[in-house]
Amino acid sequence: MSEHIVPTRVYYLVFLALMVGTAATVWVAYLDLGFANTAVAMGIAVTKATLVILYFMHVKYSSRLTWVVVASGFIWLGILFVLGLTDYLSRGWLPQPGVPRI
Amino acid sequence: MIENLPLFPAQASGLAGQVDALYFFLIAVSAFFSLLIALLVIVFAIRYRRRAPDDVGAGITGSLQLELLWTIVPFGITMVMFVWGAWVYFALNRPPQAAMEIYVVGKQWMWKVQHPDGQREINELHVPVGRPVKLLMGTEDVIHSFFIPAFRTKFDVVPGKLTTLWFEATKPGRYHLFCAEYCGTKHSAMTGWIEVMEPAAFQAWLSGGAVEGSLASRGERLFQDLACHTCHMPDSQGRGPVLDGLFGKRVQLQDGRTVTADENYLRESIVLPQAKIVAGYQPLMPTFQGLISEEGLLQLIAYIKTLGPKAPGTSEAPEGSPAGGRTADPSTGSGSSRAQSRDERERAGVGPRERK
Amino acid sequence: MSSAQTGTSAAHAHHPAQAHHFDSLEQQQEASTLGMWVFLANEVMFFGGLLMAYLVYRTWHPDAFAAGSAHLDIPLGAINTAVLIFSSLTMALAVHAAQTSWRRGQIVFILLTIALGTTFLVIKGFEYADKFTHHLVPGPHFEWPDEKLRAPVQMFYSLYFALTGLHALHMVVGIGIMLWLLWMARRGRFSAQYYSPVEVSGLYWHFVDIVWIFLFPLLYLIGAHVRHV
Amino acid sequence: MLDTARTRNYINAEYGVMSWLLTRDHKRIALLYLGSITTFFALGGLFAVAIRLELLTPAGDLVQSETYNKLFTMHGVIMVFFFLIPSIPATLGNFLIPIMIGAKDLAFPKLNLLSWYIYMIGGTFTMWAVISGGVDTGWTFYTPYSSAVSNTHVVATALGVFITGFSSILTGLNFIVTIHRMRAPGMTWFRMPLFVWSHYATSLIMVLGTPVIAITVLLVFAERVLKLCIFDAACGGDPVLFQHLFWFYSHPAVYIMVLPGMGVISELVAAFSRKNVFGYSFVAFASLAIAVLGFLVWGHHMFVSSQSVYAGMIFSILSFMVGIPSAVKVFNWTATLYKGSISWEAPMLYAFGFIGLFTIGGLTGLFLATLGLDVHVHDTYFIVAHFHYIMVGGTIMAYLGGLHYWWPKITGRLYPEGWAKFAALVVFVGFNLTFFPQFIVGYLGMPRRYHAYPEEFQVLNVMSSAGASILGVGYLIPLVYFFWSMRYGPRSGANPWGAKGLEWDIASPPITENFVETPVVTEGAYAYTHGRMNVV
Repeated sequence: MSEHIVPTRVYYLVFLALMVGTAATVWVAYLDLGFANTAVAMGIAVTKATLVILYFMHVKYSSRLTWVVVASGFIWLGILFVLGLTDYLSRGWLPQPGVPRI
Repeated sequence: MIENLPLFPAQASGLAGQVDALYFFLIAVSAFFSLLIALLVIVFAIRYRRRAPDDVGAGITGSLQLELLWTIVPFGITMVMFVWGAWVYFALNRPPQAAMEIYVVGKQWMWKVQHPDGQREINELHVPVGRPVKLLMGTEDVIHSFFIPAFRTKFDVVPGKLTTLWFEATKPGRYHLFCAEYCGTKHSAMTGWIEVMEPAAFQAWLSGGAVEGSLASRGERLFQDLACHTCHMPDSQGRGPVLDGLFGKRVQLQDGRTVTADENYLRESIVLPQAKIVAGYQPLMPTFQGLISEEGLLQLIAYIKTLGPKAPGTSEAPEGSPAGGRTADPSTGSGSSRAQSRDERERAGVGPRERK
Repeated sequence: MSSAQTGTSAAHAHHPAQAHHFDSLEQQQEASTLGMWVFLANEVMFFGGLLMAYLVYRTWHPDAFAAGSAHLDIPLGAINTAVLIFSSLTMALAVHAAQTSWRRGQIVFILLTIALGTTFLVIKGFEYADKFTHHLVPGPHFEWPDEKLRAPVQMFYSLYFALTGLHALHMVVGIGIMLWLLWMARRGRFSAQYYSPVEVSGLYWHFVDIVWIFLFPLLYLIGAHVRHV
Repeated sequence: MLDTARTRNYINAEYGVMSWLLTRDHKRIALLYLGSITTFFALGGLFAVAIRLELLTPAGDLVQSETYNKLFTMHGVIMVFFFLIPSIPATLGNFLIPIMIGAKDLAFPKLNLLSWYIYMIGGTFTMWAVISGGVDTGWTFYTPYSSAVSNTHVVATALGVFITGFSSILTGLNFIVTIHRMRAPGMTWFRMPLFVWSHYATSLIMVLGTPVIAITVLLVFAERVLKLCIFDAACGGDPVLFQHLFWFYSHPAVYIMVLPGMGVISELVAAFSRKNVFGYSFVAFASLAIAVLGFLVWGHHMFVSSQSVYAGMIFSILSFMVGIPSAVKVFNWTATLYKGSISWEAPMLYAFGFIGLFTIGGLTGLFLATLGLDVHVHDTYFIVAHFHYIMVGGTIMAYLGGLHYWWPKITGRLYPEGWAKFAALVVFVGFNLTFFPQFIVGYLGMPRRYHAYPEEFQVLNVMSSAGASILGVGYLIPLVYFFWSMRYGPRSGANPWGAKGLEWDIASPPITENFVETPVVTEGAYAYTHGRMNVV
C-alpha cells in the first residue's frame, strides 16, 4: 500500500497532548465557570477527538473521500441534533392569546 | 347507493372552510399536474411508438432551460402552499382569548370530559354554537388523538403534558369524535360525538343534570385534601410560592431561566416539582406523580387559574372566594368566570375521590 | 453502452491475501479502509440516537442529572480515559509495526492493546459493581435518597448504563478483533505489502476510544463544579 | 430448475443446496433474497387480504379487535422491513450493480452473504413473534404503548427489526464501497447508469439512517425488558422523543423504498424509448438531493404530536423542498419519451404505471406537508392512500417492471409477453380501485387502524376491498408465469430488448465472474445515438 507511514514520534506527541487534555478537562471540571464548564469540557473533547482522527486514524494523510465520509458522519449527527432541538428549544414559544407574555 | 356514498365531510367550524379552501387549492394543483403528466405520457407513447424493430430515439440529452423551469415553478407553487398552510396552522393552534375552556382526559378507551361548571361526560362533548371552545387535554395512559373531522382539527394527547385544541362550531348538529392515534385494542371504539347546540339549549343542558360542584371547587377541595395549602399560602409566609395571581405570569427560576406559568408549567410543577424551582424557594415539594389522576390535575389547574392576585386588604378566609380580584386577570376565559360564580353554591357538594 | 473488451487481467502473481474479484491488492486494501470508514459513520449515528436523548434530557433535568452524575467516580473515569488513550497509542504503534513489517512489534503492541482494553473493562466492572451495591441500577430496585429526584435520576442512570454499556460492548468486540489480529500476526500474515486488517481494526479501536473521550466529560464531569463549590 | 444450457453460467456453475447457501456470488445471493422477499411479500399480502375482508363491513365482525390490530401491525412490519426496504436493492441491485459498473462482484462478497443471513435471522425473530401470537403496536412502535402497555410480542418483533437493520446497513456499505472502488476502467461517475446512482443515494440513507432506528428499537426493548427510563413520562421523559428518533430513520426509509424504484424507471424509460434519459445529470443529482433532504423532513409526521409549531414550520418548508427533486425526475422521464422509439412491452407498461401513480402519490404528499391541512388528514386513510400510492403504486410497480425487464438476464428465459401485459393492466386497475377511494374516505375523517367504522364509510371501503382482490390476482399471475418461464420460457439471448448497458453485453445468464475480460468503458450510459444535440 502506498500509504503515508506516520513517524512514531508523531504518535507519542499526540499521546502526550491527549493525556494533557484529559488532565485539563478533569481540572477544569472542578472550577466554577458557570455555563462555560460545559463548553470547555466539550471543547477539550472535540480537540482530543480531532487529534485521534487526524493522526491515530491517519485522516490527515488520507484521500478526500475519507474526509468526506468522516465529515458526513458528523454532519448527519448535526442534522439529528439541530433539527431535533429546534423542537425542544422552541416549545412554548407560540404566544397564546389567553396567556400574556411579559 | 348515492346517499351512502358521501364524498365530502360536514363543514361545521369556523376554520373548516379555510382548511377546505386549502384542500381545494391543492386538489387543483394536483389534478393539473397529474393530468398534464398523464396526457404527455400517453401522447408521447402513441405519437412516438416504435415503427421498426431497430429504430432508436432522437439524440436529445437535455435542456437547462426546461430543468430550471420545472425546478422553479414547483418551488414557487409549494411556497404558496407552505405560507398558506402555516397561516391556517397558526390559526388552528391559537385559541382566541375569549374561548371557554373544557377539560378532556383520554384513557384507554374513552374520552372523559369535564365542564368548568362541573358537568361531566364520557365520549360526548356538548358545546354551544358560535362560541370559541378551548379544550385542555391530558391522558392517563398512552398517546391518543382528539379528532373531529367536521371541525377539521385534531391534536394528540401526550403523557406527561397538557395539550390544547380549539374550535368554534358554526352549525348545530351531531358530529363524529374519533381517537386518531392508535392506542391499543379498542382504539376503534374510542369514538364519540360532539353535540353542537344553540346557545339557549346549551344553557339548558348545562343547568340540567346532577352536578357535583364546579371544576375549580373540586380542584380547591383537592388542594385542601392534599394539604397544598399548608405551604402555598395566599401571602408570602408559606414555604412554597404564592399561587394567587400566578397563572399567566412570568416566573423567575432559581437557575436564571424565566418561564410563563401556563397550564403545562402548573402541571409539571405538581408532578415533577424539582424540574423548575422558583427563585428564592427551597426544593422542598414532594412529587405528586401517581397520587393524582389526570382529571384531578386538571381540576387543580382549574382551581389555581381562578386564584386572582390578592387585592390588598382583602381578608382571605380559608373558604373565602379565591376569586377576589380575578375579573382583573385577563388570562382566564369567561368560561371559568362563570365557574367561579357557581363556585360557592356548589361548595357543599361532595368532591369525587381523586386518589388512585 | 458499447465497450471494448480489452484484457487487463494481469499475468503477474497475486499476493495470497488478494481476493479474486479485485484487480489489485491495493484496490482491495482501499476498499476495506473505505468500508470501515463508512461503517464508522454508521456507528456515529448509532451512538447519535442515544446522545440525542441524553442532550434533550440533560437540558430538561439539569439538577437531577448533576446529582446523579455526582455519584460517578471521577478518578476511576479519568484513569479509564487515560487507559483507553494509552491503548489507542499502542494500537497506532501496532499499525506502524505492520507497515514496517516488524512482526515482533505487531505482537507486542497488539498484546498491550488487549491488556489495556481489558484493564478498561475491569475498572468499568468495578464501577458497575459499585452501582449495583448502591442500588443505582434502573428498575424496581433503584433507590435514591431524595425521593423528589428519584425519577429523573433514574433516567440519568438509564442513559448512563445504555451509553457505557453500548460502549463496553464495542470494547468487547474490539478485544475479540484484537485476538484475531494477534493470531494472524503470530503467523506472520502482516507486512508492508499487506496490513489492511491491522489498519482497519485500528480505525475501529480508535473510534471506540473517541466515543469514550466524549462520554467521560458528558457523564462524569459536567456539573461536577456545582458540588465542589 | 433454471437454465441448464450447455454454456457455463452462474446457475449451473455449481450444484447442490450448499452451493447456494454458502455462495459468495452476488447474483446467487440476489436470488436468495428474491426467494425470501417473495415469501415475506406473500405473507404480508395475506395479512392485507384479512384486513380488507374485515373492513368490508362497518362492524368489527370477522375478527376480534386484538386480532385486527395484530393483522395491520404484522402487515406493516413485514411489508416495510422485510419486503420494501430490501426489495429492489437486495435483489435487482445486488444482481446488477457490479455488472453495470463492470465489476466481478461486490467489494465484500462474504459480507453480502452475511447480510442475507442477518436478514433471515431478523425475519425468524419476527416470524416467531407472528406465530407465537403476534404484536399489536403498529409498525411505528409508538411509546408508551409499545414500551409499557402492550402485552403482545413487542420484544421479538423489535429485535427482528433491529437485526434486519444491520442487514440493510451492511448492504448499503457494500454498495457504497463497490461503487467507489470497483468501477471498470473508463466507468466514470457520469457514465454510470442512473440505476447505480439511485442505489448509491439509497445506500447513504441505509448507512446513516438505519443505526438510529436500531438504537431506538433497542431503547424500547431496554425500557420494556430492562426497565430503563428513557421515554417514560413518569421519569420525566418525553414520548415525543421516540417519535423524533423513529422518524429520523423512518421518513428517509421511505426514500430507501422508492429511490431504487426510480432508478429502475430511469432504466426502463431509456431502454424502451431507446434514448438518453433526458437531463441525465439532473436525474442523478436529484437522487442525491432526495437522499440528503429526506433526512431533514421527519418532523412532518409530528404536526399534531405537541411538537413545537416553529419546528413544524421548519419541517414543513423542508418537506416541500424534498418534493422538488422528485418532480424533476418525473418531468425528465416524461421528456425522455419525447421523440423516443417507444415500444409497449410489459416492463414499459409498469413504468407508465409508475409515473402516473408516483405522480399522484407525490402530489398528495404535498397535502401532508401543508401544515394546516395535515392537521385534518393526519392519521386518517388519506395518509394510508398516500403512502400506498408511493410504495405499492411506486416501488412495487417499479420492482415488477424491473423484474420483467431483467428476467431474461437473470434466468436466460423470456416470460410470456401477452400474460405480462395483461397482468400489468390488472395490477394498475386493481391498485387504483383499492387505494383511490381511501383518499376520499380519509378526507371524510376515517382514522387509520380502525377495526370498526361508522356506516357511512362502508361503500368506499367495499370498493377498496374489491380493488384489493383484483390487485391480488394481478400479483399472482406473474408469480405463476415466472415459475413457468424458468423451464418453458423461450431462450432470450444476451440482449432481447436491444438495450444498452454492460449487463446486456454479457451472456444470459451471466457467468460467475460476470465478464470474461474486464470491460473498458468508452461511452456514457444510454448511448443509443452517437450524435449530441439539445432540445431547443
